[in-house]
Amino acid sequence: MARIGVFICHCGENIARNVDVDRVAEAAAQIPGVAHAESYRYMCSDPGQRKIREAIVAQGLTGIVVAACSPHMHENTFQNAVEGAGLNRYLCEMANLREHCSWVHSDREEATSKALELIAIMVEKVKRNQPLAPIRVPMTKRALVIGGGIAGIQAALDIANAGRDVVLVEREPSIGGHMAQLSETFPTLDCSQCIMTPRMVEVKNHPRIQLYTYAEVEAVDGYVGNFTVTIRRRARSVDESKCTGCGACTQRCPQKKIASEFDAGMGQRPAIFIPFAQAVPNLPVIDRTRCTMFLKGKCGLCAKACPAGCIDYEQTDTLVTEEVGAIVMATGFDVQPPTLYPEYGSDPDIINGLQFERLLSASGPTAGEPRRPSNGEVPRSVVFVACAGSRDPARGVPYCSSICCMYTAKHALLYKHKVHDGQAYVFYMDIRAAGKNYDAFVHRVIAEEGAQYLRGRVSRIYRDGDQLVVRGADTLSGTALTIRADLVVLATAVTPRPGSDALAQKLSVPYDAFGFASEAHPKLRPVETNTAGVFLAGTCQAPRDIPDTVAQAGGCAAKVLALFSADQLEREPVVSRVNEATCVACFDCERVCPFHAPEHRELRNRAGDLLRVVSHINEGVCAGCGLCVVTCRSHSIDLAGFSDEQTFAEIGALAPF
Amino acid sequence: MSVAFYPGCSLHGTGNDYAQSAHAVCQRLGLDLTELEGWTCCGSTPAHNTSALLSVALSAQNLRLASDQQRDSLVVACAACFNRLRSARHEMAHDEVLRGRVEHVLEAPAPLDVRVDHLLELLLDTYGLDALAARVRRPLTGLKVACYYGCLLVRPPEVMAFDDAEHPTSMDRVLAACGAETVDWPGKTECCGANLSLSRSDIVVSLVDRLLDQAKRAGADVVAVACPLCQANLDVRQTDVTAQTGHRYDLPAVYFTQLVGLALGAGADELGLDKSFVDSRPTLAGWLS
Amino acid sequence: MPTASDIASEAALAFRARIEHLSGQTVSSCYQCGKCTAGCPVASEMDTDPARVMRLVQLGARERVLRDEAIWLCASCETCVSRCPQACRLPRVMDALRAVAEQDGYARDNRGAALLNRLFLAQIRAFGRVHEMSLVAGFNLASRRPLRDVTKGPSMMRKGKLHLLPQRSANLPAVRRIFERVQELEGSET
Amino acid sequence: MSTETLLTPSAPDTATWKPRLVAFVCNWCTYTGADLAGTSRTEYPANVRIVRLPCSGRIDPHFIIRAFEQGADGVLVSGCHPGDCHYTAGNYHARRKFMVLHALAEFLGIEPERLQFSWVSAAEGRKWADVVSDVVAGLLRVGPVQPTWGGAGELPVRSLSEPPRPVPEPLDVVGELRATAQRWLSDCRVDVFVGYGQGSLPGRLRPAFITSPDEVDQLVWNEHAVNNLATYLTRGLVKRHGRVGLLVKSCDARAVVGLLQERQIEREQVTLLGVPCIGVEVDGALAPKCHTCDSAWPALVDEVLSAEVPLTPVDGEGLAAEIAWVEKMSPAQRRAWWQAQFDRCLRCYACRAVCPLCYCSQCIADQSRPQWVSKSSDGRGNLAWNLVRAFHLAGRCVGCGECTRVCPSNIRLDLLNAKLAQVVRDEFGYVAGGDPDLPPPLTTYLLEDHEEFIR
Repeated sequence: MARIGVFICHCGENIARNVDVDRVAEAAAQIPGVAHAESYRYMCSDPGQRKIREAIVAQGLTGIVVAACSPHMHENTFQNAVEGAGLNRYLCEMANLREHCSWVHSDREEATSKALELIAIMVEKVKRNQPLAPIRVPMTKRALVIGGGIAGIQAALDIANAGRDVVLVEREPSIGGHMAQLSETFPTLDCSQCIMTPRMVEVKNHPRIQLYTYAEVEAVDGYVGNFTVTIRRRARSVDESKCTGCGACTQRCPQKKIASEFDAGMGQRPAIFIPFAQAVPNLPVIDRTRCTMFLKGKCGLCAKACPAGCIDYEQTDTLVTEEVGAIVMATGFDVQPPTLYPEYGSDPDIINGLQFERLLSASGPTAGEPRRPSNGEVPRSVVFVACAGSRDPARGVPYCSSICCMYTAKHALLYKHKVHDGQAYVFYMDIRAAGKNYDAFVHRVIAEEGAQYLRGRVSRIYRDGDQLVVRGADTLSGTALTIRADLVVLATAVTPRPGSDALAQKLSVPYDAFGFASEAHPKLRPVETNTAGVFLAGTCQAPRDIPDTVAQAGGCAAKVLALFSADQLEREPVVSRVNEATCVACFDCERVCPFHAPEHRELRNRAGDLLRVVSHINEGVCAGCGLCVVTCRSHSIDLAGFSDEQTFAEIGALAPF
Repeated sequence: MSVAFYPGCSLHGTGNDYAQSAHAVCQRLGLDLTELEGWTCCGSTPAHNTSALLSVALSAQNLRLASDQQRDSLVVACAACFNRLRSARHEMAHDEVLRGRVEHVLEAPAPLDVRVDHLLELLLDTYGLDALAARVRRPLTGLKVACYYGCLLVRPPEVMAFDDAEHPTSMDRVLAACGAETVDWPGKTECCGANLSLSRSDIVVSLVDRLLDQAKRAGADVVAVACPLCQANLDVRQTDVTAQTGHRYDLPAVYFTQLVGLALGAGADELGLDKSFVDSRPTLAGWLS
Repeated sequence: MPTASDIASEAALAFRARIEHLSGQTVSSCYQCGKCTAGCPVASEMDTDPARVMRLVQLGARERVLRDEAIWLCASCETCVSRCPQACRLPRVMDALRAVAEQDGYARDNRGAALLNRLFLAQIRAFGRVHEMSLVAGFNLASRRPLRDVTKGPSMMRKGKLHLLPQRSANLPAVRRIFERVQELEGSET
Repeated sequence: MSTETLLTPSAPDTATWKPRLVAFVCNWCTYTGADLAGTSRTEYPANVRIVRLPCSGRIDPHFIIRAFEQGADGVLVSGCHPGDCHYTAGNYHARRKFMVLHALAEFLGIEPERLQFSWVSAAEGRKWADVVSDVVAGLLRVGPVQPTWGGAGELPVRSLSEPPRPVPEPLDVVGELRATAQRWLSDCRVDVFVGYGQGSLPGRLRPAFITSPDEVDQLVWNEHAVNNLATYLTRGLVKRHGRVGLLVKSCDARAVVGLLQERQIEREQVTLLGVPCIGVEVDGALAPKCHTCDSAWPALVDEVLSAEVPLTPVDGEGLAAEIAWVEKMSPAQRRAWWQAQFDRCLRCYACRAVCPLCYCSQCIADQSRPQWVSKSSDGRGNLAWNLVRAFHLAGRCVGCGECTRVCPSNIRLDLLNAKLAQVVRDEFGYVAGGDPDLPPPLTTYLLEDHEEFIR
């Protein structure tokens, strides 16, 4: 016989103002099965929780309904309280009298009667709740990190240094990511490569890190603690075991005029190339789409040049399989090309911020001297345009790319440092400089370095002879103005790396309309995803700067290590279960499950003869969405915590209103 | 397809050389350009300045006439009228409330069965560039033309859906088919000041000054236009530009139809080349047989 | 100058709502990026640039914006519209401001665009079409600058570009009816 | 005679009547969105009761039916916007199910105002309030559920647009049929051959299970071979006998495809003998399904009997014409029409027994914890049963028409099935019984599936 306790919270005045809590408590006590009903000013407070615990013990309650705020607010609080009194935590339900009632209905009479019904509904549900126990599964204590930029490197090093093995997969021929491309970093003006390169080397030499470059994740199977990952190692056409990185092959290559990816098109590279001098691993790769040998079937100059004989035109992609227990997604970002706006046109002297980084970088194609792509001259006047694609719902992306204000200020400063008599103009909409010492940095650029900041957007850019005419506005003075510039640098929008959406699908991680991977909770679970065991580091989740990325990567490492710290995995028990007796093995559940949780289970008799094959939900994988439950025509599947019976009971309590 | 020509008030007045040359071109190409019977003013800027409903209703009235006269399309030469008529159609199609109000005013269903096309679209899409090139008698070889589209042909892009709003090429392609060399210049879609011509001619003068300067520096012999208001500003105001700024351009502003007509073999008088303030005939002498 | 209380007042909010309603544009979505001003061909002639006009409407600074010459200078070239990151059709806001200025009597003394609008529409009402010569003449007279462009008229006439007598559209009654019914409908709504 | 209606009517006092709206919402988006409406203090009508479920994919059509049974005036179903699903794809699957349910409800004459769908994200507190206000306003417009009895009796059960047609003379294939069955059994290619045998009543055939080559003379074939033999193709049959030989008409073969898709039978366990068919008889005339059948030859076979098939043009509109006829009625009329049909249901479950795709070992109609369908033959249980049956066959029914043929009460189950087949074809581009390798349409989705019916 059910003995349900109902605890009604006043939430100070928040509920009590519009709901007659005393009347509700009186009426709730009359609901069949309710053994105890009371109201209190703050149920979530210590004394409030104590009331619940005491009532459970004193009255021998079998289920609890806390009628208070949203379960998203305090379900955990009350489940803990219930557990403290020795009752299973899943025998506690919440009726949402605040967000769904008192805050949205001002008619006290209506709100009061609705409140009572909401309680009645939850009473009927909780009567049918079952005690549930957390699910335990074994795991592989080894992590996969996808992406070898600063986020992936940091996460891999943190995990490896804590004594766990890491597999690091990088798509490009070298790790380093965008940070290796940068000139200097704001606001301290550290040389980016100087602080990045040692980290890259550390990764390469770390005994606990297995590094795959020029490789991609092909498939992900399994579930938290037990992922099986298939990695495609693309053919470098170079035997890694023999190559010494001497570079003789790259010098002999007849194709020298290929736009360098590392230099963002500002420099050139051969068809066999080492992306940059400090590349890790320091190995060349043949770009088969541009190599004469692959296009025309003859050349072979690099093979002749190689003293170690390691050029291998026949090499093929290979697939390797790795078992891991956790995955860190750190696929990074891209910046849009500087050709988004037709009113800006496309002109060699209109470049984006990343291209300007390469022009400013000592390792760049101009050895750090800013030069105009059109004619190689040093620009005397540079216009920087912030928000060139960001915060533009009509034609760009609606979000703020977060890093542009700061790197544009840095660009203006570095330009002024290198071209003392040059003039830098910065068009901006708002200066978002919320990091440590950031605002002071921007102020320094404006006040001390003499960059002319103009508050407004640029409407049009066109070429006039040797120069570009930039028509913008300064809204602070309310003037439209025209600037003649030698170079225009657009702070184009930060977007996720192409293909990261496909990877997110493989990992069953949701992503937003722009392709940024979605975290489990924007405030409280910012590095977790809704797929257990998959974590997000860096800009694959949202645009952010280096310190934030490093911090988030560290957070990922901590989450991975925490996961690995237990002997076995523990999971929320809201999972589907199959009634094997009635399962007709159509396996529609398998077809619909986004997580591949349903498996085929063979039922055998004692002699070992196969009787039937039925569906079995792997509890370690099941995320508890209940899609299989609805799909199953024989209703042989049910969802713990949201069972058919519970839901029917809730509906049954609805009428009459 | 049955079309009716909507001239608009200007083509019966200051822009009659545009009308004249458009008719000459279409006659030579065998395109029917019968005027819409009983057409009325589209309302132009003053109407939409005053009431959005009035503006759409005045334009819709002409679409209604075309519909009643069983026309599939209304062909417009004046960029301003074109803009009003196409906008009216667009707005009625996309805003149900407005459509209802217009229907109330017109006391008739909204005439959405009639398309609105610009004369350039007629030449490009209906007639075709190859067919046009085949009819050219006197290729305009060597003539450098700055095509000026102005505002109302191309903007707003979502409504007009005419070419690329920032870098349109329709007129360039038509004139290139006639053998002319069109120049790339930054003024293509910059504003000439439009009807500020009457109330604030000083503004128009400075805008026209910049446009002429850009066209001249791009090496243009003539500026080609598709709007009587643009033509008037670029042509008539040149003396004011000189008076106000001291800059002297002597750059003829002609209708693109005048150039097409020329290539098709029409004479100066037939095309109304005598009617502009900056005489284009000396520049075009080589093609005037 | 509006005071803080003017800006926050109900009248200010009502003004903004009226302009938003008439223009069909969400004025409050403007975040003052200034791209409209940057591309505007006449911004340099305006005391209050287009972005700032939007700001004044956001604030509901009715007096100031309706008296501002800027609203009569917009050439409806739509350059701002095609480039606005918030897809706002600013010329519609300008139209709405002009209509309100006209209705509420702020344009009575305007000898520029407002005057031209009135004369232009009067011609449509009279003939169904616009007769350029009498429009120009009427405008010059009413704006008390009868000699403006005086040299251009005879020359235009010689070139056959101006007709002495206005044309009358066969559908003049239909046009008059449109004016009446618009007035009726809009009058019933205010 | 039942006096209950499709939707249980309230006995409302119209002056004080307040619509009752039940909302089934997902935990992550809409429930949180409703929380946000609260935190933002956005007022909306108090008529709504929220039932929280993890995902819109967990919202079972039965819940909706039950809510109406409990006296709800309207049901609102709401989940995450496409792309936002906490479980990545739950809402995409739900969208397909809701599409079918929406069409079914409309076909049954349930006013669209009563069953509404929306996507409300966690950030859309305002939208939640607006949706609820709007739906409640819609319910106020349509008013309380009205009793529908009276008037329905005048409506014919069948449209008269398609007059009965004569049954053609059957093709003479019996000899080859018996020889083939004999060969298969003698060669041990099959362990049992399922075909038609002479029934006890004249003009009636019964299924014949032949296990010995000597018995093949029991096999017959004529225009009375209307039964769908795929119904007997079960795991039990395979278990009892081993490999099965099955005689299939083109419609039967389509059902076999369904069984293969749903893994009720392995392809190598069954050998199909196709019989060319130019029409079978029901009630003395050509069976309705044959009017629109465009194939005498079954698509999925291992061997086929030879015969010269006369070309007969497919000129009937068949059920499409009747569906259009039903859809031309007003919603209230439609509801009354269906009501009159469902009222006659005896709950004999002959439809279930005869359907080749109703193969569950325990039907939910027989379950009692929870009780999915009221077991008594009253308006409530009858509605639920018929809805559930139709919904379960959506995207699966191959249109063999057997359910309707065996229904002792002449309920037009074929129309329900055909309507949903239309929806599945038009919306998902899928026709049941075609390609055994395709996933059934309600177990898959496309990102671009239509969702115009969702707010």
